Amino acid sequence: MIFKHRKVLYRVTFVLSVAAVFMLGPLGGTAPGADSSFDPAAMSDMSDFDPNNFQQPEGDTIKLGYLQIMSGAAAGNGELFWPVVTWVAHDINKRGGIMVDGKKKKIEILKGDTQGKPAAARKETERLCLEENVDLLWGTSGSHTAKAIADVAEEYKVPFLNCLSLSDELMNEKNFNRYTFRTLSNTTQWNMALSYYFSKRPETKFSILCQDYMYGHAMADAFKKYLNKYKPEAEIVSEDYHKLWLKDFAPYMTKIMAANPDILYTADWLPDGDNLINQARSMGVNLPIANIYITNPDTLASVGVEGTRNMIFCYSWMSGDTPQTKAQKKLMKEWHEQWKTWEAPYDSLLYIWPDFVVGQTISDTYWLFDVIQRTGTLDPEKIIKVWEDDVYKAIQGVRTMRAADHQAVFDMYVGEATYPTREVYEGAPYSEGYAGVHKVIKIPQKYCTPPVPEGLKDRVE
Amino acid sequence: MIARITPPAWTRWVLPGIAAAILLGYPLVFGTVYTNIFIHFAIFAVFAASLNMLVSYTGLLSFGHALFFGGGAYATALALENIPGMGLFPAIFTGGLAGAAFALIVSPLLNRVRDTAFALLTLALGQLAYMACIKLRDITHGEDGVGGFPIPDLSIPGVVSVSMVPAQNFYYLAIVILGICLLLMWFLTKTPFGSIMIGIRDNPQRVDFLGFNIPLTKCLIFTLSGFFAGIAGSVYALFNNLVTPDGVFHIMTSFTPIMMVYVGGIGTFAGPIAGSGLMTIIEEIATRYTTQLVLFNGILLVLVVMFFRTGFVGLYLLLKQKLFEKESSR
Amino acid sequence: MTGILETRDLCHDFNGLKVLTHIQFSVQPGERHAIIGPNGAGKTTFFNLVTGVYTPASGRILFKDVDVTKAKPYRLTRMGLGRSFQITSIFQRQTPFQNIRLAILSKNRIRFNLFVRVDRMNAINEQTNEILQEIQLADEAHLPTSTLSYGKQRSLDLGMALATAPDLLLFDEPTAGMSRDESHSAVELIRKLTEGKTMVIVEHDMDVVFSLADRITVLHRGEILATGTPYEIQENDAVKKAYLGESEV
Amino acid sequence: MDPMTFICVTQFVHGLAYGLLLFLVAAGLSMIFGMMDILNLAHAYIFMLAAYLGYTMTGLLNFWAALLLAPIGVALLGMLIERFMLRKIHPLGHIPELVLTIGIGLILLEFVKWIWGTQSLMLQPPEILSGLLSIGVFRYPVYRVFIIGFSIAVMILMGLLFYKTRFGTIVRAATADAGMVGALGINVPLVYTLFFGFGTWLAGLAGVVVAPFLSVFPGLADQIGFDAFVVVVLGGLGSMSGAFIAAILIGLLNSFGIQFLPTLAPLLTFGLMAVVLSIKPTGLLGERQ
Repeated sequence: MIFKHRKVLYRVTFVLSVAAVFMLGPLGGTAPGADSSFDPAAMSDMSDFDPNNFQQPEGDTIKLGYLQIMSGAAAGNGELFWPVVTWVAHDINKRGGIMVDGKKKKIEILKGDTQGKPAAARKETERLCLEENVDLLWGTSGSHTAKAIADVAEEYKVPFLNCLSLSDELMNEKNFNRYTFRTLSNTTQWNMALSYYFSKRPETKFSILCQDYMYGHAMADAFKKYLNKYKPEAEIVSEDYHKLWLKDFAPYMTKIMAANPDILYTADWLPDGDNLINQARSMGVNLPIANIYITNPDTLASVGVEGTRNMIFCYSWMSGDTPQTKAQKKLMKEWHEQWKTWEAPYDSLLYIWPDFVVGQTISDTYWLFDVIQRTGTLDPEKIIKVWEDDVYKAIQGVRTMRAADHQAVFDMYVGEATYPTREVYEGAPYSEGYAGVHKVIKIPQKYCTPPVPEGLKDRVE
Repeated sequence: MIARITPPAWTRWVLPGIAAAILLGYPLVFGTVYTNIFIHFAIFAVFAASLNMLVSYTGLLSFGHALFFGGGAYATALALENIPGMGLFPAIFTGGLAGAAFALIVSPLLNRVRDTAFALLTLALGQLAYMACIKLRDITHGEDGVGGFPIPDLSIPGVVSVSMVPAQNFYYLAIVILGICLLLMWFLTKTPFGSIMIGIRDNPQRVDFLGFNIPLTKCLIFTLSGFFAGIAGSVYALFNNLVTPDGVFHIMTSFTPIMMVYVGGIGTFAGPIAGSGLMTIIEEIATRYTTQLVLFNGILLVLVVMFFRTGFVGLYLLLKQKLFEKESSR
Repeated sequence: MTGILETRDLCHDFNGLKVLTHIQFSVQPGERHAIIGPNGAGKTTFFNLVTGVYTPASGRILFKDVDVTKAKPYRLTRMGLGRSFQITSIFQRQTPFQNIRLAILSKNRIRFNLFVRVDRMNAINEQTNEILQEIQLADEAHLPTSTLSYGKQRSLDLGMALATAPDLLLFDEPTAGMSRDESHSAVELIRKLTEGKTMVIVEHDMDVVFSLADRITVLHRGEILATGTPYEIQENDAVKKAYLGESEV
Repeated sequence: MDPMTFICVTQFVHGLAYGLLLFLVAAGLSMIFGMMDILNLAHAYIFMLAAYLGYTMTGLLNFWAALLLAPIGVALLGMLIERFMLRKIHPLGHIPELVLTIGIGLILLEFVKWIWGTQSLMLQPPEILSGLLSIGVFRYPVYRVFIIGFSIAVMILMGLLFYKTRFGTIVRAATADAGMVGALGINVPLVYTLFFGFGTWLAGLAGVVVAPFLSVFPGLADQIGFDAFVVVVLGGLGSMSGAFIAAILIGLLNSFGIQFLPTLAPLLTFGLMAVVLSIKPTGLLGERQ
């Protein structure tokens, strides 16, 4: 509904924008100060959505290139976000599409298999841009593959929504390009939020266990830096880096236990994160584990209530019993209802809620199309103009796209896992058999906004 | 005796001429995507041919050829990143030298083993390079790799300067460099040194008794093979403007040329080139229409080993022979 | 008196099992020397020590007055030692021409030439053809070696040893596994090819030994039993005992 | 007990448990290579298949049934591979074998993805094997104790099979001289097939034992496969006792490395391998070149 009324460029005049804010604000749409917002009321009836059977629209469409790892051992990445992009596309298509260049167009999704390798990512992106003429790019897991995609995006001037790679370097002076927008919290945001959170907690002794490569070290360094800033009295009692795909965590656990910390910090992703918590708990290490990626409900359910109790999660999107917006509640409930009808592979616990990364990417994808809607054209230069400095009231929280470095900034959330969680969604327990996030604290944007890289400060005045 | 009519000399140039014309016109006809696919094919053809020097001509199966390929790729990328004003050809040559240097360094160790032990030792060395590349974050930028380095123009001072960023321009550079590499490797097999290589493959003991220093000879073979693999890696680095451990040092980077050599036809010079072409086509079809690239590769390998041991080139020769026989029987 | 090849106190054992003990052996230039002895006497081990396949447990080997005790086979070959093998050792997948050419390359000290096509090296190819003529394989020069008869393959093995123009030739049972006729022509060939050359031959077949050698050493249980002219050896009691006596006991 | 002693004892047990687990994974690989001269690059994928089978069977029946049945399942698969593929190409030398087994591995990878999906699956040990065992001041996970005991039991079983049974005698004789054994009227190809089945059965055991220890996902083969090769190479190609020593060494080096040389720990295994291979290219106890 809200989309319908905005055929004209939003920010043509200040008056018009103020008028729109006042007109649509009460309808649950745009918050004061935001350029646009997600409208839960506009969401289509999703009862006919099936990620296994996405209906591609025909004719003249908006083409979105979905770039992910779809073959080989890491193909799970490509599978995980397919319901995300198709969900948003299905919703918008059911509403009739988006008015661009004077024509209502529906969203078509074209897959590109990055194989998790930069060379393949580059080739696939090139193919999508040149042969399929995609209008937008969406991706991807792995900062190095995201870099390859960003390069091609720049070359062929196709806007690229990077909602999955978090390396700070990806958007620094050297690697920045105008066509890439990052909506995922970067290394600094994440660790600022966690550090700020710990400054409000009594614990002072921390152990760090991260993966021994660039990402693990970058995360740990940022954590140490900001912990020192927000909580100078905190002490790092042990700091270790284990090799990727470690088999046996026991030696590290013995070491950590000897150091006797209050909190164990890890940035491990799968499968290391899963193995870390599982083996730690089986060895009787019951420390609170502050983490980023050990959020897979499958894993948590397998570790069980006792094991997951007092884990600490940090994300830019979090459900549990956070005070939630209407939009968030509606999305959570709607998705969960639909999930019950999905078939393999989407019937697994992994997809039970659109939480953490799933929620965040859904929200970011909606943002992308909201920007397109408001731009009213697929001209990349105009899209960039609208998106830069855009303030969007997303499904959860307000997100601002910094014009200088195309990094989205927003509030972060840190939550502690407890059990049982209060019933949030009528008739559907949020977590069953494991401790879900609870006691969620919002970390205001000002405490978790990274500085704009020096060289990019003057880019936009 | 009946005087044979010798065809005029120019006819010898018909086929190479047609081939050259196709190569020259290719990017104009097929556009950027297929141009880049061709460059990818050419890079791996040279990489596989450099491995073939060991597999088919010296009888050694290397499972760690990514060591040389990656060494070349990283050398070029790091040189361009850190040395201002580095020229195009010096950068590529640096890659080749790095590949050769890596090979020279490991050759004393490799010289001590043969056969399966050789395969496993090279596997371990390749894996060590992968780990070291991730571990030496300060130099290699870890898993993010070295990217965004300046691609120098192809310039002859005062005469011409061409940007190598457009796919078409890069295509011609790549084709020339990779073509020269293939020619050199082919020529190598025709030299006395090439005969000695084949001798080592078939009967090392006899070669020793003929007065050839096998360890030293193998050292040179490794070095040459490393050099060409390094050049391939170097062109790969320029082509992608990004080298990462997963891209160049990963174990699959070592397996891919083995598959190419085998699928194309082991024991022949054309094998790896045909293999690279075939596997590039399969990858293209598989990723375009399915997400089953790995399955396709697996099935291809099993089929080739079980039913077409001579590979693509062998199959071609067989067909040619069959056709020829039919003709002569008529 | 120094021979072209000399061994001094040469001993060898395999994991403690003594194979050769204190071998004092010497070949003079121009001599045609045969080593005979029953199976297990240590003849092949002796060859392998002399040609650098094994390094002796103790003792020294001198070739042209140079200590080559620890020298590798290729080094000995370069110094002028040629060897043929008991089990034919040739390049089966190549043509006889290519086989011999490799030896000719070595003779011409062409080891690391990466710059010239080998087919265009006319001098090399001519020399190769000469050798092929000599060993009577000119007609089969470009056929796959694996299709040749056993006798011809033996000739090729011999030809490769000859092609490096050695000063001393070692033949390890050159007629092993041959029929009577083949053996006869092989002996003729060897006689012709080694005219005026120094050679050491290990052989079972006494006819071959007596028709080729002018001096004979008898090895028995790792020791030298006797050395002398064929006539002396035939008359030697110890040798008789070793060969005949034992079978009677 | 002073803390350092406590830590050292604990790390020693960790190293032992991990080393024995590695041995269990590598045993079949080493054995098949030693007796049949086949380097089975699909070994790790067969191991992964068994882990998945173990996961499913534990859900359907229980862990013990899985431990019994899943290895038999993969052993049958192994025997089919040997009978209809490897046997045909064995005379052609090593390269086709290596290429073939890579191909089989890739197909198995896609197979498990097709059946079980791409997500990681996690299994808890059965009730009796979960929890902690207390001995004095030491508290140690029961499942890790089980891994130690089980691996040792398997090793003893293998020893008995090779040195006390007729099958073992035949296999050892066939390794020395297959032609001779064949001449004695023994069906050598059948012995090889059974033997290959036995090797894959061991991979199967390892797979089921690993399932409650590591999350089961399509990358499991890559995760553990390379370590198995390190064990085999380091121990000496084809030497069982070498593989055993190498596995324990790697396990201990791993846990003590993590404790005392943390920054180098991930490279220690390679360091050990480089040193051993430079001194003795055939590995610790290997003789075969």
